[in-house]
Amino acid sequence: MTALGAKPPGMLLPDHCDEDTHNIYRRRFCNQELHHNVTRMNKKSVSRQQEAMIEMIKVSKYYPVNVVALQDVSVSISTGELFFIIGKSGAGKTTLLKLVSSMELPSNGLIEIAGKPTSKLKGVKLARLRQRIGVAYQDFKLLADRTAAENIAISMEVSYKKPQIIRKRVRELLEQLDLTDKHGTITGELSRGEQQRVALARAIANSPTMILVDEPTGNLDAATTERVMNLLHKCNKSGATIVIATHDETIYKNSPHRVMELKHGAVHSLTGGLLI
Amino acid sequence: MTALGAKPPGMLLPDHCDEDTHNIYRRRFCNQELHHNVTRMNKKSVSRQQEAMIEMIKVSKYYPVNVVALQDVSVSISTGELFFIIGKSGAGKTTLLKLVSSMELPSNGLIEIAGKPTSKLKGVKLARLRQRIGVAYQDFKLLADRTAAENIAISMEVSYKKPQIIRKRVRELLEQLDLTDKHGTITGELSRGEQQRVALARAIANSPTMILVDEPTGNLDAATTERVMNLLHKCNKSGATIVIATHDETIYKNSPHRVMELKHGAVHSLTGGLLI
Amino acid sequence: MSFWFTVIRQVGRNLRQTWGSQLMTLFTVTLSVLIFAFFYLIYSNMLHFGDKLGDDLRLIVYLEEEPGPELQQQLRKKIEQFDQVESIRFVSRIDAYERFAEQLGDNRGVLDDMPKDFLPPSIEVIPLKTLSSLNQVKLFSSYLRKLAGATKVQYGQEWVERFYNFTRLISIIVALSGILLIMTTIFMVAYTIRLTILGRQDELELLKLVGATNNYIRTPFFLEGLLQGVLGSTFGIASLYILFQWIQNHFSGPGFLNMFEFSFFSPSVSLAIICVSVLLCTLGSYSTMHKFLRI
Amino acid sequence: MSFWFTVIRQVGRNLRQTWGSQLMTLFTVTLSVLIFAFFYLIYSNMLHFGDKLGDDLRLIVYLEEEPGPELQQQLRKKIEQFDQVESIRFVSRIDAYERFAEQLGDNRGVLDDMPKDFLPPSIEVIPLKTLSSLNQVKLFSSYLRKLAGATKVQYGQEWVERFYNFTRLISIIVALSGILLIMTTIFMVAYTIRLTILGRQDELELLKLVGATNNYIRTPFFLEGLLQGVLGSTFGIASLYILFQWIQNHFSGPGFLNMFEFSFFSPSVSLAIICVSVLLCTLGSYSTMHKFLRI
Ligand SMILES: Nc1ncnc2c1ncn2[C@@H]1O[C@H](COP(=O)(O)OP(=O)(O)OP(=O)(O)O)[C@@H](O)[C@H]1O
Ligand SMILES: Nc1ncnc2c1ncn2[C@@H]1O[C@H](COP(=O)(O)OP(=O)(O)OP(=O)(O)O)[C@@H](O)[C@H]1O
Ligand SMILES: [Mg+2]
Ligand SMILES: [Mg+2]
Repeated sequence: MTALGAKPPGMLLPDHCDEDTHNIYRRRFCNQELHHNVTRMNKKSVSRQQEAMIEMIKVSKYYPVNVVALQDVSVSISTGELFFIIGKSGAGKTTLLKLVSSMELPSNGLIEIAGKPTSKLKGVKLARLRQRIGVAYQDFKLLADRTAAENIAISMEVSYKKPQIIRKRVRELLEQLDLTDKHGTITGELSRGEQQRVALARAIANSPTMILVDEPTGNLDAATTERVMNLLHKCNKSGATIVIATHDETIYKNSPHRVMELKHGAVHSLTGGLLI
Repeated sequence: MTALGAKPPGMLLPDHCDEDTHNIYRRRFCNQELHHNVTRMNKKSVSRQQEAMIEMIKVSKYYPVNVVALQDVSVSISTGELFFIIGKSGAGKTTLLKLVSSMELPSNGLIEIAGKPTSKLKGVKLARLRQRIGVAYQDFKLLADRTAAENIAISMEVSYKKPQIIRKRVRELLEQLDLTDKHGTITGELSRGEQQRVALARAIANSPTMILVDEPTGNLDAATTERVMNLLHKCNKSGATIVIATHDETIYKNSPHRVMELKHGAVHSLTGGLLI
Repeated sequence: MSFWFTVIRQVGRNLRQTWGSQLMTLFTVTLSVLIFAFFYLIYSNMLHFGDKLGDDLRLIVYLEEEPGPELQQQLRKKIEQFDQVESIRFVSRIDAYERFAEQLGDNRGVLDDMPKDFLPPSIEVIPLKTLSSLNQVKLFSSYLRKLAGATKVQYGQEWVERFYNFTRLISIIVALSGILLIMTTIFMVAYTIRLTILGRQDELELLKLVGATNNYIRTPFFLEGLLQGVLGSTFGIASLYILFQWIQNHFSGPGFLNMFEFSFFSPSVSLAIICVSVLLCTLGSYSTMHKFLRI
Repeated sequence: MSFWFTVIRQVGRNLRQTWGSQLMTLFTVTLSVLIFAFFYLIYSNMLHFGDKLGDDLRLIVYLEEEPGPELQQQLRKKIEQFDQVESIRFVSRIDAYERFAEQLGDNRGVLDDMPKDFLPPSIEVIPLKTLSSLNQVKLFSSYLRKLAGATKVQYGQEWVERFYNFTRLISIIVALSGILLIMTTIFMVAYTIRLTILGRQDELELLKLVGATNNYIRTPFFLEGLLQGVLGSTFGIASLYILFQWIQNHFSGPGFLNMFEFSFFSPSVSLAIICVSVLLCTLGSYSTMHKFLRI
């Protein structure tokens, strides 16, 4: 995996992702790079020279009455990286993703997304950031009384995409996830695995620069899992940074990407990363 | 696995299941055996001589507007059997379990539980039947504002178990599922995998004679999966009939139990069953 | 026994866990009972007003000639033919003169030289208090006018008319407000109960799925409805009573409330109101839940 | 532009998908406006009643001696010292005699032999219509009693007292009902809006999570509140008007409503009511949502 700047300019982007993802990405973040380059000098993980998309420094998260969900987690995830988080049930994977998507604030420590500390974001700026992060939640958070298509469209509507573009993209995604015949079914009537795919489709629909997926294959069989992973790899190839929290060995075992194992909220190991 | 009558009388039951499960089972169903023996003669699957706990004959389920969830499924599951249902996402696994637990009625065909057709059950009789079936739903159906302990207790309260017995059993189950410290946490604040285990605990808490589990390990890592499967095996050994719908190869690949594969709502294959 | 034990524990738990919406329902019931009882109180007291206002109503029939005892008997009969009356009094010329003299007071001297029969004789008819509509009074008056020898019928037309119209207006207002309020109230209680149950539909559904019998599910709701009915209506009646006392203390200026003697419900009526609202609450929550349980 | 396009599509979709609860809110708003306007209408018309009832109020001050022009001037001044009055008329002995004769009608012949000055002279005072409380009338009367030469003050005490008490009672009733109802109404609207938003909390939360700006989330609610306010209050006022017309047609018996001339709100007052309720609705839904959005 190469950093953004090093990408061959003529490279054909896969048709499932908007052609301009890359450019949008550059436009959005380039003004922050300067600041980032300066501040990064003082940080622990200075070894890697790429742009860090997610930078966590000694992040802890405590929940009321003695629950330590995360403890002193430091990690830096590069732009365009595909990153796996694994760990036992209750290890803190979901909590970490929640912090990164700024659904929750850390109790301690610093989180920077594309060089900007998230704790200071508010209002419109926070909304803009979230538009560029696609999240597939572990409990899906689908609107049970809307159709699959409407659920997927939501993430595009909030950034005022044109209806015909939305319609086209929704149909594309449904086809790629083998859900073509569920276009107009309300999600409350879908099978669990179908719901999971709709949630994933919503996460990547808006061609976000960062995609967080929490247990994307928990309800899927081997064949469908592969389909989903292919889609995620495609997005990754077109420039999106992807973080996957999972317990499914098959999807990370033989991959060339970094895998971080959490244990009781702390980083237990950080392995892989052959290509970087 | 042996049929109930053949069980060695002195065999020690595992301490996590009520000692009298076996006896309760016999008391409850023996009066139906006669009727069952007579009617069974006319059925398709007469080959096996054990008591069939679940008998499905040409069962179909259609949902409004052209959804065929199940099509002509016939299967007979013996008392005390451990039975796997596999299949692609959307194949109809959950639908089958819903029909067996009489959450929904079949569009066509006959379903008998312990020799009694479910379609005719109503009111108190239906409630009694459900008390003897433990179901772990794929979407858990936990009450998010109650504690884990309260959620597990519900299935015992409906059959008027004594509070001290309930308390003891809940603590036992939580311990076996590695959730001891989550006893008083409301389930809305648990991690997804923890919720899944609470749902499972609720299903088996009342020592039901039949346990239906839908994707019990979708959110669990390998170690926890083993823990869960051990618990289910123990329940099975003490006499409960267990049906597991899953996509997780690891839990059924090397097992000696029967595995039914569904494809587009129809039975695709039925393999295994070495011990029977 | 273990059924009731479980059910009561359930009720206790529900009250603890959903006290917010329980309190809301209680408040709604209280308000509704208060509103209903308030209008009922006004209505039942308005009947008294009618009496009071009718108290002084007397029709005076002026006659050409003073009737003899026989004629008096005849007239009396004729009058009573129209309707039962409270009393009939014949006022002779002399009586009328005396009254007039009395009214003149100090100036009665001026009458000294006058013949004592210059004023006409009359009959004073005091109708029954049931004669409460203006039309009836008018009918009665025109009936009296047609009696043999009657020259004129007087009953302070203007004031009486005004009073009756006023009472009538008030009853329309009370009736309309009452209807509006009772509509609102029914709507509110129904909606609140519906929402309370809707908010716990997940729980109800789960209970069904784990094999709870219908009684197991319904009895707690039934008891909660009962409790809410009892508390709500008691609070409602109690606060109305306090309001009533406050008004009586605060507004009983000289001769004001003595005149329109306001009275609170008798204990038995209060009890009846409480019983009815308890019944309604219980039935309401029971039937709503019944509907929602047919999943 | 694309913002408004999206927002309006959103509103349309919401209305289609949640028309049940939308209708409920609309009904609540309509009922509330109806109730409020109803009581306001009664209240504003009650002021007229007061006028009408006071119309015939006149205090008659009987005097010992007929006052000369100078004394008349003095008396007039003294009376006006107490309060502005509508009119003051001096009735001489002769005037009083003529009136009395007129009242006797056919029987006036009996007065032929009498001296024309046997009746006392008097002053007729018609107070301003603003003099509306019984106490004020009483005060005025006792003030008049103390004028030099006054022997007695009459004003049909009994009837006036009764009337004033009655009006007072009615105003208490109207005020109390009004307060009760407005409480109920506010409670209802707030509760309904709260519940409507609560029922869509999942959606709101999701919208936040996928990066909708606050305006994107709030504007549809704002517009819905606006729409509901406009429709609800218009319906409310309209149904009150229909009710009003119905009453007028149905109850305008001879001289009934001519007397208490009921009038509906002027268009500008109607408009003001509509505006205020639109404002309240919009603010209400906006602020409720504001509260819920702080997740
Ligand atoms: N209530 C419903 N209304 C309409 N269609 C339904 C309903 N429930 C299920 N279906 C459809 O029936 C088919 C079978 O669903 P089912 O839930 O049984 O699948 P499944 O095998 O459990 O899949 P998964 O592994 O994803 O849970 C699916 O295509 C689903 O969309
Ligand atoms: N809102 C909360 N309040 C209290 N405790 C919480 C809350 N959310 C999570 N926790 C606790 O924090 C710990 C980590 O939770 P987290 O959801 O991150 O686990 P996870 O790694 O995602 O597990 P799983 O694989 O089961 O999803 C768990 O023990 C959980 O019970
Ligand atoms: Mg998780
Ligand atoms: Mg399923």
